[in-house]
Amino acid sequence: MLRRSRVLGGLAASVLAAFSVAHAADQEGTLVVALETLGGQTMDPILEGRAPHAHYQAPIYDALIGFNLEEGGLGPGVTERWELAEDGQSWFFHLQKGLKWHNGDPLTAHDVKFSLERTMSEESIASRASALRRNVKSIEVVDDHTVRVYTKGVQVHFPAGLSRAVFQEGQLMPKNYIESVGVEKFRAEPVGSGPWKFVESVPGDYVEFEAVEGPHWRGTPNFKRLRILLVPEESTRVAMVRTGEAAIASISPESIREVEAANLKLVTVPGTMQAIYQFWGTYKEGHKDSPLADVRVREALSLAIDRQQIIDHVMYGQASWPMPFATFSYAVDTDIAKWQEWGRTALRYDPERAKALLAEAGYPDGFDMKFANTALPGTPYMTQIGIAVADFWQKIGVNVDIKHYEWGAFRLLYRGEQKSLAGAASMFRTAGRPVAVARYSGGFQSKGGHHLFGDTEECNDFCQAYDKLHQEVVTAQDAELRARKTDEMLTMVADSWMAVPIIEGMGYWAVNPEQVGKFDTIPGRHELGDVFERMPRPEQKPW
Amino acid sequence: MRRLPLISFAIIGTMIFVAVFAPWLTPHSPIDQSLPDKLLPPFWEEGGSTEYLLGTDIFGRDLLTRLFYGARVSLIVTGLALTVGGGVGLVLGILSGYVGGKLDAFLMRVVDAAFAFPTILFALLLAVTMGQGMDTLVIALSLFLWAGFARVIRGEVLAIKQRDFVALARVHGSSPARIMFVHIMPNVLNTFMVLLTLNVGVIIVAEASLSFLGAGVPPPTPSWGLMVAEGRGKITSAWWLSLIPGIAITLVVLSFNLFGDWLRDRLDPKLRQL
Amino acid sequence: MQRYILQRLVQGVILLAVVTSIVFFVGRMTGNPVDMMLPEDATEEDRQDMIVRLKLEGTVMDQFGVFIVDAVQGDLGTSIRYRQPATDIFFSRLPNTLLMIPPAMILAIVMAVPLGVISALRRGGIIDRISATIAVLGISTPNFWLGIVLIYLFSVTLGWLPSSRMGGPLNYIMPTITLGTFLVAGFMRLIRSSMLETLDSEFVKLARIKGVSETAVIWKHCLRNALIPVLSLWGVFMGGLVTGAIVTETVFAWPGIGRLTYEAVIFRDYPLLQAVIIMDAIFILFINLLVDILYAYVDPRIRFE
Amino acid sequence: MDSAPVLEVRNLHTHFFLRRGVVKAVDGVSFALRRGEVLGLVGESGCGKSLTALSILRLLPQAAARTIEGSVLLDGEDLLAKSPGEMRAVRGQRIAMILQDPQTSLNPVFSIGNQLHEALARRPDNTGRSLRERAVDVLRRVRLAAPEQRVGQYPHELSGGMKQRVVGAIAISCAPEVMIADEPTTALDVTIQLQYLDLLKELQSSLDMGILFITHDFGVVARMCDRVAVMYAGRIVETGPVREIFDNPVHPYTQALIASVPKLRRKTGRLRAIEGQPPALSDLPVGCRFADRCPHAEPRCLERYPEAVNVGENHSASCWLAA
Repeated sequence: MLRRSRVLGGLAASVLAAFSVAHAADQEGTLVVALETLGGQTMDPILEGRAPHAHYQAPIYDALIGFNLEEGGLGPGVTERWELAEDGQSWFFHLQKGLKWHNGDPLTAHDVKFSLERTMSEESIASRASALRRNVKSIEVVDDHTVRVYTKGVQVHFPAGLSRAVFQEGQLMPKNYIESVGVEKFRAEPVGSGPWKFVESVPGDYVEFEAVEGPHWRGTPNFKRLRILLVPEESTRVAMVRTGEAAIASISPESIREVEAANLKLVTVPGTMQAIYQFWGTYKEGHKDSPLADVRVREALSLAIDRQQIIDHVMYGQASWPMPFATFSYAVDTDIAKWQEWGRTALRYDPERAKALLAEAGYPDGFDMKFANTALPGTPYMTQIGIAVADFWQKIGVNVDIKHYEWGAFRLLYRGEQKSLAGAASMFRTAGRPVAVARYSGGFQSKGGHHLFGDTEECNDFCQAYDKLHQEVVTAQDAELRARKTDEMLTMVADSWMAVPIIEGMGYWAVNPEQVGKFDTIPGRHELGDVFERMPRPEQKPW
Repeated sequence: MRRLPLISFAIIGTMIFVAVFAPWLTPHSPIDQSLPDKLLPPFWEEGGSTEYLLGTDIFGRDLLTRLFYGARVSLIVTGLALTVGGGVGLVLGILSGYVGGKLDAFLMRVVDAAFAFPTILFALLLAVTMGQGMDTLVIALSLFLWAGFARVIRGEVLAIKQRDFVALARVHGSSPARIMFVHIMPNVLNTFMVLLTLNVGVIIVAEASLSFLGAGVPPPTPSWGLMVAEGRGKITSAWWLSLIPGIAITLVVLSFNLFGDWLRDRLDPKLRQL
Repeated sequence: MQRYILQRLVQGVILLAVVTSIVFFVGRMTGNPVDMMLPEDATEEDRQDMIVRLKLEGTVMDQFGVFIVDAVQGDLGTSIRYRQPATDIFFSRLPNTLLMIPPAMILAIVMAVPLGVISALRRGGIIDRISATIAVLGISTPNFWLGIVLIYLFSVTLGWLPSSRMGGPLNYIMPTITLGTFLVAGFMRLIRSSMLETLDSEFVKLARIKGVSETAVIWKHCLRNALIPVLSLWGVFMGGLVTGAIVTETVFAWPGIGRLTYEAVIFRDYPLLQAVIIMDAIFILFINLLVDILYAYVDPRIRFE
Repeated sequence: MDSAPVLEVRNLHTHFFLRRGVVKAVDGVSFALRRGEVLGLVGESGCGKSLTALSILRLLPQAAARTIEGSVLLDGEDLLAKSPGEMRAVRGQRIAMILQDPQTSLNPVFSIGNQLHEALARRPDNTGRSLRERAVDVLRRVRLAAPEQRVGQYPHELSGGMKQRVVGAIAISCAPEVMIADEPTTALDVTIQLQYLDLLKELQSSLDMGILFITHDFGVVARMCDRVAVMYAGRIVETGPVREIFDNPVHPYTQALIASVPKLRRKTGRLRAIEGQPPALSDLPVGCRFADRCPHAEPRCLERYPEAVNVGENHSASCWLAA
């Protein structure tokens, strides 16, 4: 299906400009978008750690690496192409020529070096800043349009983190402007290079932008203005789209019926997340003999779940059948077709087999199990998936003790020794990212945040084998080797049934067709910060 | 004299009845799901069925069944919160009113503090600290209640303390504890009872607001407040989800209020300022 | 009087210290902003790095010490989420909430006073029944639900009112009703019952004997007495108002302090949470003090020692 | 003493219509009050004295109470026929009333001056004095010490006796023709009671009012009244000049009342209490209402109510014994 082999840096930037034929005279109206959160609502990229940046910072800031707009994942951005040096210890980034900041200054390699260094600086609280600090040795401006980043050791996935398809750290800030006016003024009157210029930001209320006049490589806006509103309550957001006070609003699957009944359009962004469940600390002393430590039991629990029912009824038909852990159709180094097939069969609904496996493992009458239900920010519907999953487990005779945790409270449970989670299952998710291995690191490496296979003090053979394999994947410079090792890694985790995908979720948007024309989203990127500029007015491209 | 509020008794009685006998009144489970049957309307609407008289929720669970079990949860939460919060308020109110002096001044400042501190935030903090649960909810709601009880009871005690029988008990050498809890307490029980009934509505609604903010009874356990909160997004496509439990709340609150008014008139016609 | 106010102010400061300490420690039990800033699969290394970055290192007691020293100097810290001084954020949002509360109060008074008085006068009459119904509906309808129903009715279906957010006078109508309803219900009940009480009193009889007009008897003699319990229970209403503000601001996307407080809890933005709660408490204590002074003015029997 | 009555009550019936039945609280009361006269209305509590007074003023306590028959003539005009507006002009200006408990009859939230103003403002005064001056003046007339200071004070700052003087001041502020005093001294200390009664007497003679003095205490009657009407269970059972009644009480109830007053006892050395309870006003007997408790009751007492008969000059009684 979407099988493709990706050659990084192979695509021409001009492809992206296909849409952009609009001129300043042709920009009119205001595009109003209602969101459930505006995060920290700061216009300084190094002060926003979380996903909302891709909504309200993306319009004015370009990222070093861009998107593959059709399929998702990475594509050219400010960097036309990028390549790993022969020795694997540094990366070259070749910038587009002729880019300008909103104040007219040219965008050059100096800005890129400045931006990366600012993102790595002490004052930066960008979420992956510490990873950058760990991985980057130095940054060199080769010429005005070439930057070379020396990494500590081989970092084959280094550029991915500089695309908004993955994280925020690649956002570019104007060196001269910041150095001449100072940080405070920059925060109040930010200057970027994106298709929208900053107008104002009213805390807790909205952020407003104005379209740049000339053509922009990301697409030239069709609307004159863009206003992003903070509307915390979903029912209110839906009402605003119905009345036309907003053109677009973020929703959860629960509102899909409401949206369709009101003759609004539902826009879904495929592959934004996987809802999963995982088993914590089963390797630990005291849990080694628990039912969940038995791989047959874990497989049985997966077979007990009727995923189609969850897709049809909990997600109102707007979700996909999952692939392996953290793997999406746009994943790199992955045999997509093979793993889609795997998903169809391995993740099937087979309660008979599930019961047989339980009996085989010595639990014909089920067992008691703790299940921590939680929803991560941005995906509130996870709670309902969790409730549905618990019910399926209950139906094959497992006595599920389900407890709900608000996300911040749940976060406490899995740091440190994970005492209260060990031996229990919980809901979790993986966000839609092209490089699966990055997510595997947090999940399964012994030094990872979840360390489901073993921790740094207690790492059994299986855990050690995984650590070794993981290291091979992230340092494999040869694409073919990397693909083979990635495949092995996926197999190892899939067969462990330790972290199991339930469904592949989407980004859900209610759209008023009279306020905005038909638009395409970027697979995997729930947020629309890189889509606004290509949204047509309703008369330009009716639904 | 007000007439006996028979309808109120009937509604309260029904609520208690369905709460106690929920498992025998319905063939459905309040928690087990039947996803393909989700969001069926009540039987009188097109597409409804008599199997699910009041329709089903987003997981295909029978709404009527959840209403029955929800009555149980709401009653338990309300009962416990009133017992704990009301009880603490009663004891502190009596202490404060009878002992007076510095203790009174101190306790009344604490009451002020309780009013100055947005209780719902404390409930939220508790819910995120301890995890959502009925225990958390009861503690939070008790914290919400005690100050109001303490303040009113204290006022009563101040008046009662002047009465002759208290002086007499003192002359007879009764211990302060005995005077407070044997002589004074029975005289404030009327007020206490009235406060209890009038606060039922307050608690049920507070529980709903906490559910809305994500700190109420954790799903899948049904509570009326949670049901209203969960159904709020579907007012136009599945009105029964929030309207039916909403009506149940209104009826019960109305009944408890009428009952409380009646009780108040019956117990003490002077006790109107509640 | 001055001594009384001074005494109350001193008590207020002590109270604030207690409330602040509770918030400080309870807040820190509920989670950590560091976790909210990091992706869900961040490593322990990333965490430690962020802890340093956010200046959250050290034990809770160390942090408390720093907090107290700064707070005494008027510095309540920098919001972790917004990276701005917490008090600045509070004061930038405060006007929005202050704009919402008076209309709700006025609504409550405009509706509750006449309805409460009339239903006391015509006990058992039609207006009494109607207002009793309003009162029960007001008490038993969760206000988030009321707000959403109003939006669907007046904005989506009828198209008369903007659905949410701040703006012109029309934007205030639904939030006012949503926030004011429980106040209306509470006030009305109180006024009705205390009106009944005063209507039975001898001084009302004497006023009538004097030949004072019925209007003056009710609106002057009775009402002034009937308002006393309303004032004395003010604190209870204030608490309800804060709760109501959180919910109303959420439903109507109103960038006020209720919503800010809620977000500070959810995000574990300790400095912001502390600042907001301290400021909330100062605000409420101040209002309560004002009300007590007003109370003394309305009821000459109250005198401060 | 022979002047035309300023207030005449004829055959007044005021009943409570309750769900459980009709309570005949005032059931055919007639009496006349002359200018400059003090008429005592005496009876046990609950006999309908106060309700008679309120019926005159048309200030019945609840919607359930209605005056269904009779007339109240003030200088020959029937008050019961007046409109509410006209009636209001009568209250305070032509008929004033003093209530029993001074502690509760003043509004706690208004100053003394303010409460006096309301009464004073209703009668125009052509001397050009301010309301405040007039208030001070009227307070002076009720012998309240430091009246200038009092007008600014609130009720809770005054003693019971002082408050009752203020109530008196309110009552006389419009120089009424009739004053109804409903047990005005019951709630006062004994020493203050006498002072207050003297004050009322003095005001009466200076203003030439007729006073309807409601009390249960024959001692006070002896001190205050010119004539007395004894009321029992909603009806007047005996009426006559005070001296006449004391010397020659005809009705056994009057006799019992007089006998129960310690200072007035003559014949017997013992204080006599009246045995039994008055009949329920919702379930009155056909015969004499006192028959149950009467030591001289005969069979006819139970069968028919005795008509009033004259037993002396201006002295009549409703008793078969007198007939």
